Amino acid sequence: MTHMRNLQRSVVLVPVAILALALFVGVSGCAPKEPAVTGETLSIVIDCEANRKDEAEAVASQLRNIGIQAEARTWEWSAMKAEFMEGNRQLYMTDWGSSYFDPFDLAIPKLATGERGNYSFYSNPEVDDLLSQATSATDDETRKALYFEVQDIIYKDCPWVFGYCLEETAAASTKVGGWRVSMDSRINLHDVTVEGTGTIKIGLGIDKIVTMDPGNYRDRDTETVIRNVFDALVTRTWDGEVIPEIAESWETPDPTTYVFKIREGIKFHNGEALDADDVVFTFERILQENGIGGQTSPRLGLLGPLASVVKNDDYTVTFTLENPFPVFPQALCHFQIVPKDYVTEVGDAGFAEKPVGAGPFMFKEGRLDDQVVLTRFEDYYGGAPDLPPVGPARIDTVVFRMMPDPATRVAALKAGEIHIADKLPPDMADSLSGDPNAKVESVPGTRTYGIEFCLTKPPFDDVKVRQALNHAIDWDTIIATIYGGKATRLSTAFIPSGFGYNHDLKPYEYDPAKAVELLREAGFNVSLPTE
Amino acid sequence: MAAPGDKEVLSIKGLQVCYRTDRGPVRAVRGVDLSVREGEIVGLVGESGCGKSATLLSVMRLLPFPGEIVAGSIEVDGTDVLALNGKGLQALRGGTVAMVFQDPMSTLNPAHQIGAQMKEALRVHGLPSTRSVLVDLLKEVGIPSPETVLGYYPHQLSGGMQQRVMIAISLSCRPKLILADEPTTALDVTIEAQILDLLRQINRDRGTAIVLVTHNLAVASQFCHRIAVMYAGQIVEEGSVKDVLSRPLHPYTRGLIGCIPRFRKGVPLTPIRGQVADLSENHEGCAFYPRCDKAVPGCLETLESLLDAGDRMVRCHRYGVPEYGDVAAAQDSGCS
Amino acid sequence: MIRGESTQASVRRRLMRLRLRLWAESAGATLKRLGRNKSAVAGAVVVTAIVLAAVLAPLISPYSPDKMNLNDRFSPPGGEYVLGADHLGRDVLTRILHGARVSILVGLITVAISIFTGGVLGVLAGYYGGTLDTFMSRLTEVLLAFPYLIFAIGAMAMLGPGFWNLVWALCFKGWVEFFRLARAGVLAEKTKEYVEAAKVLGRSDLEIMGFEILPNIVNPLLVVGTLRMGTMMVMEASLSFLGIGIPPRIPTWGSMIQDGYRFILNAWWLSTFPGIILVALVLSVNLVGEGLREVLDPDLQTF
Amino acid sequence: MRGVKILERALAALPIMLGVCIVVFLFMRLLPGDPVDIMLGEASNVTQEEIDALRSQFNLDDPLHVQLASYLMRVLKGDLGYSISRSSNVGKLLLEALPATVELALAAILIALAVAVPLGIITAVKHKSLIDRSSMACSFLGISMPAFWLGIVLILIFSVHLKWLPTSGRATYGLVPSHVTGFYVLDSILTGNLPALKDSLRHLVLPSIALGAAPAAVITRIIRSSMLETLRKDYVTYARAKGVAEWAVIIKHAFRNALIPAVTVTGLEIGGLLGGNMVVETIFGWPGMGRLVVDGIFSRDYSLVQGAVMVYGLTFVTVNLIADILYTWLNPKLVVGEKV
Repeated sequence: MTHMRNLQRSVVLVPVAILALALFVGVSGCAPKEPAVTGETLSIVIDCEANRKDEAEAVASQLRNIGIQAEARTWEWSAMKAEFMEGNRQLYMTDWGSSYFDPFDLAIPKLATGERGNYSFYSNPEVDDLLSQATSATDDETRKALYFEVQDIIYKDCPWVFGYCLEETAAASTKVGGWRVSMDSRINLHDVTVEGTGTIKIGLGIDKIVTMDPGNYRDRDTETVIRNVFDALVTRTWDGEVIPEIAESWETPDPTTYVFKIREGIKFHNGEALDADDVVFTFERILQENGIGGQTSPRLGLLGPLASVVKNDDYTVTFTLENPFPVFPQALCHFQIVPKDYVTEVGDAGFAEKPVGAGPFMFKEGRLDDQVVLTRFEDYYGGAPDLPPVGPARIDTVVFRMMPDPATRVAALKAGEIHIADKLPPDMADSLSGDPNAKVESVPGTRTYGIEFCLTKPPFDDVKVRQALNHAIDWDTIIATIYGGKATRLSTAFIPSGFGYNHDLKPYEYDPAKAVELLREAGFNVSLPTE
Repeated sequence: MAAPGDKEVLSIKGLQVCYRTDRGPVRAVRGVDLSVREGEIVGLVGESGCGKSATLLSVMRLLPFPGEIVAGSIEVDGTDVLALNGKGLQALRGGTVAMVFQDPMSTLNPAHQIGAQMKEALRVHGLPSTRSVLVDLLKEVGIPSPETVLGYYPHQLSGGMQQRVMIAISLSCRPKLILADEPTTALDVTIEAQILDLLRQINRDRGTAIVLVTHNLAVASQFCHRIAVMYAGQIVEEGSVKDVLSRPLHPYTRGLIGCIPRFRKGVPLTPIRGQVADLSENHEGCAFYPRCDKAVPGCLETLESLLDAGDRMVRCHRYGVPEYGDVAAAQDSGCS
Repeated sequence: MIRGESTQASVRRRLMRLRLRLWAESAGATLKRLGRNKSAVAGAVVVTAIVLAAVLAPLISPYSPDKMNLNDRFSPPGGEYVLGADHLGRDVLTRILHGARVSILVGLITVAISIFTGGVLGVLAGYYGGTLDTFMSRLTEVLLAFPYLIFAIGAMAMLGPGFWNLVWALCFKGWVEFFRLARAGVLAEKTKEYVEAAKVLGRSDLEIMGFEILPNIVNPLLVVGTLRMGTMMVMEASLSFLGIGIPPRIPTWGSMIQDGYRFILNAWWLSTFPGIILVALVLSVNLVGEGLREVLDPDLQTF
Repeated sequence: MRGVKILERALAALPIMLGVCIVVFLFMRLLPGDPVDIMLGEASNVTQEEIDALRSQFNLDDPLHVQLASYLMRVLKGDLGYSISRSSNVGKLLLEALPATVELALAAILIALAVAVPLGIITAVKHKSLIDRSSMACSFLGISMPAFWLGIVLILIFSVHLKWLPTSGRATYGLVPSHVTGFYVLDSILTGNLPALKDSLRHLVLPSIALGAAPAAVITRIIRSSMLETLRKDYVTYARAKGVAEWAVIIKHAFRNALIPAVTVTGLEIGGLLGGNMVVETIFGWPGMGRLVVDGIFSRDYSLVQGAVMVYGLTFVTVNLIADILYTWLNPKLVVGEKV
């Protein structure tokens, strides 16, 4: 009997095994196959991160329409980067942001030979030469001409499938006034009002900010918060023009020297007066190796060729560069001034715990991965005079909440828990379209999105294939649908918000016939869609 | 052994039990009549699965799901058991009637101390449960150093000791009737004798009636006043121990007796052929028919009711039929 | 001795034949008894329907699963698209049907691999004990003390995207549970009389493990396996949530739920329908499992 | 005697912790990608010297075994290292995130038990009834609903439409209790801050339901099945035969013994929850371990992930130890550490 039962038990295996086998055979027979490289068929795998999965799928679908075997793959960023830096991938979706509104930190790292961001291994001595000339040229017209020339060359070379520049999109309650989305994805709350309350709550689309110490971060998200507690020597208008903030004015006696005159009467949150010592200290702790709590500041590289910062008198400071660096004032927008005496007194760790700045809001309390609370600084000097309104902030409390999930941010905005939902994915704007209490706003962004070719290997070592792919993708439809129209087509890797963008250069047109023709010339078997 | 009184402690009439399983109804008990008098020890004998335990559990209304009593009546000490519910049932269980189960190892809760389990029974029936009461009870069932044992967990005792504890718990509320369901099956032979002695002693000292369910005729023969033999959910023969064992009337009883090993040389065992009847089937006639040596075609047609054979009963078509007279021959080769 | 051996061999052959016949008979009996369990039958019907739909997807679905019509995005259910269109204008019904293939396959294969690996290692460790057992047990404890998601994310980062890589990532730790179940089962069984008897009969360790012990411990493995199938499918959705999963062209229920949840405010159908079908499948698989359990081994603990 | 056994069992955890430590160390280094490169992000103008300097600053240029040895030494001294991605001490980060995670995990498991225990008992007692069937369906719903989906649906219903509960976060601004232990509920009780208590409890409800749904389902099923088993046991019948009231039979005799497998599973589930659930934490903006760890993996923050996994391993081992001790209480036959 027992034996019988044992057997009976093992019998379960049989139907399960049969079911499994049937399914496996049935499904593996029909499942989409890996693209096989055969004769003249062009097979492509497009790699992307999860946030561009839909776009990649749409692109692949369009390529399949003209007989290219295209597949999209989603990767974790670092794993993907490690792979394509080895030259193992074909086409990969990447993006790169510019903080300086200048090709200096966009075109150069992406296109100059051997640069950190040059994932396509593009190397054109002519372009390298033009770019290095543009970096050190002091005359804007010359730089512009040089950059135009670069754009013409890379337009023809197409090291990428040139993509688009995504708009910065955010949503806010209709009660919020004086608020605009800023181009560089920072939130400036100095001018903002909220109907019926003095407290504004902002849902940030991030996991955490790194620190409250302006010398110890490298990411934009952290700057979003820090920028409201600290002010810099200079700041930007909404159009990206550099104007004085803590500085009253500046002069450039020669291309490697900048002399800043500091506004008098500015106070830090602890009452300490801001003077040249604080400015010098701010930059020295960044320039100095192991200058912040035993670690070197991660911001060091952003200062470019800055050699020294010297105090002339209590309200004048001279910056000396090793070589000309025309975007230096742009760079200075991101270096917030810290109080020397206070930092020396409490130490770097203590400063990060209880930061004191000269910005419109004072740090009150908070946890960097939860919520950060700021209160109005009544003795604020008013901010940049060229950016009205001038004076103390108009609300008294700011709560930044870390809400990494976009759906939660939208829900919280609808529930009235937050007033501003930062970083709204463009395709989610529809979720708020019917809500009378919410408004969605966007401005051109500062990131360029494209699909880079691996230029060192066939088939993309052939410029015809690259041009064909640029013609084969219907970006306008993709932008209109997946990105809700909140993106701008780009003709090259340059962005319109940055310096030296050639508006007359028209992006590659969507022309499948042309693409097919070019691919046939390159020896590939493709065909126009039949429908 | 105490002499049985006249008053009926337990009276079962026409009991039918049915298990409604996924595979259709299983009629475990098919019309059992049984009566137990005060101070009497009755043995309920039969093979496994003949409905003995189901009968006992019915008395306590403890039939496990999906079993239910579909017909019949049960009276304990004059109370209609089937009409009881809630408090009344609780008072009956463990109060008027106590039960001793087959395997003490699995019947005592492994997670509670002996003392706690004893106390629980007393408390439920509103009796004092002081330490001294518990100790006295344990002493009565012959447990050495009862004070210590109270703090033990069941697994720290041997099987015999565990069974003694169970009997102590059964005794604790002074029941009129103890239902013992194969109380010695799980024990060694030497322990078996001790436990049976203990039960007999209780019967003698307290006059408690006992129903002993067993598949072991030898045990029944030593221990009981009266025996009822069950087959396929029915009592096929009933009578005093002496009568039934020395002069079995039903072929099945004779078969059972033939299966008892004996110490005399050269007497072969005579097993009953075939398999135990399937209780999920309906038997029009005698359920023992397929295994019976004496069967005639008529056995299959109708089921005989219990026939009165003097001071005993038997359920067989062929009882009283002339050819049936070879009983004595069969019995000569038996024990007596 | 050769004669003796050949006799033994022929006895074995005959035993094997007998065993096969008993297998076939008991398979019939098992299925018959299963057929009486109404909820198991209902579960089996649903599972079969879903599997059939998956296999026949290309024949019954109106569209191609990766055919997108960007202008029809977010078309609500009921119109041209029976269950609506998703955020890329693909037919949700079609994707559910095609998604069934990969989802079921992910569940089935990961569980099968996990059961096999865990089962074999568990039986070996339990049967032989000693250093092997100690090592394996310590290893599994270390693995258990490791959050599953970290494993899966790391494994996906190491292996890169792709269907099989996802399967490996999910199996990476999935086998541990089955190892423990199998080992515990063997430890309980190996002292029983029938194993002793088999040893006395001179049967090899392999035969004892395979034919004597395994049938007795396979049940809990299968029951937990049916439950884990659902877990694995949900796990795939969680990995999609973190941005690492199956290539986007291949539809899976998990990634459909994940893609759709962000649009739940304006297009609830994207994630709700695949969610419902996932629940239905897991429920039915478990109903069948539960039915099997009751038929085969009513004393078994399941969860 | 028992104390010695417990101590022995606790010591047996040491090799496991060492194993966890080594496995996670090697595991992280097997991942493609370079922490320094990730930290530098889109920085241009970076020279190789700068990268090398950073690498040596974080000891990433030593041979692997040297790194491992020095890491183990530092861990022994209680130093978990420096987090590259968060410019902070790992120990400090973990200490901040742990209370949030533990609070959420405990709330989730409480909710799970509050649902699972009565439901498991009822479904077993009313085996095959309507309530049994329907709660079984619910339990599968719990198992097969991805947490993020459940989370967002809960938010939409209870926060957006009904406006009963907050969408996310641990506390409303202004109602954060002053820091004592880091557990908001405990802190607000300790400081006698009733509004804060109410607020932090309100914030706990939705995430703990989203997190507790799956464990609730699993525990319901295990309790149901082990109850079904114990209800068939002789000692349960015997308890009834003693005249014990039905509810007492179920609770005192059946449930108590049915708890043993439930404790195993609950222990494993708690262990899992204490590791933090990245998905739920992301949806509900909950600043816990899960987000910390996953973010750490993505930024190849070796020290952070190593530290977090060590903490996770430690909690796992502790929970198992507690479960072990519970066993011996539930089943007097067992000696600590003797379970299979």
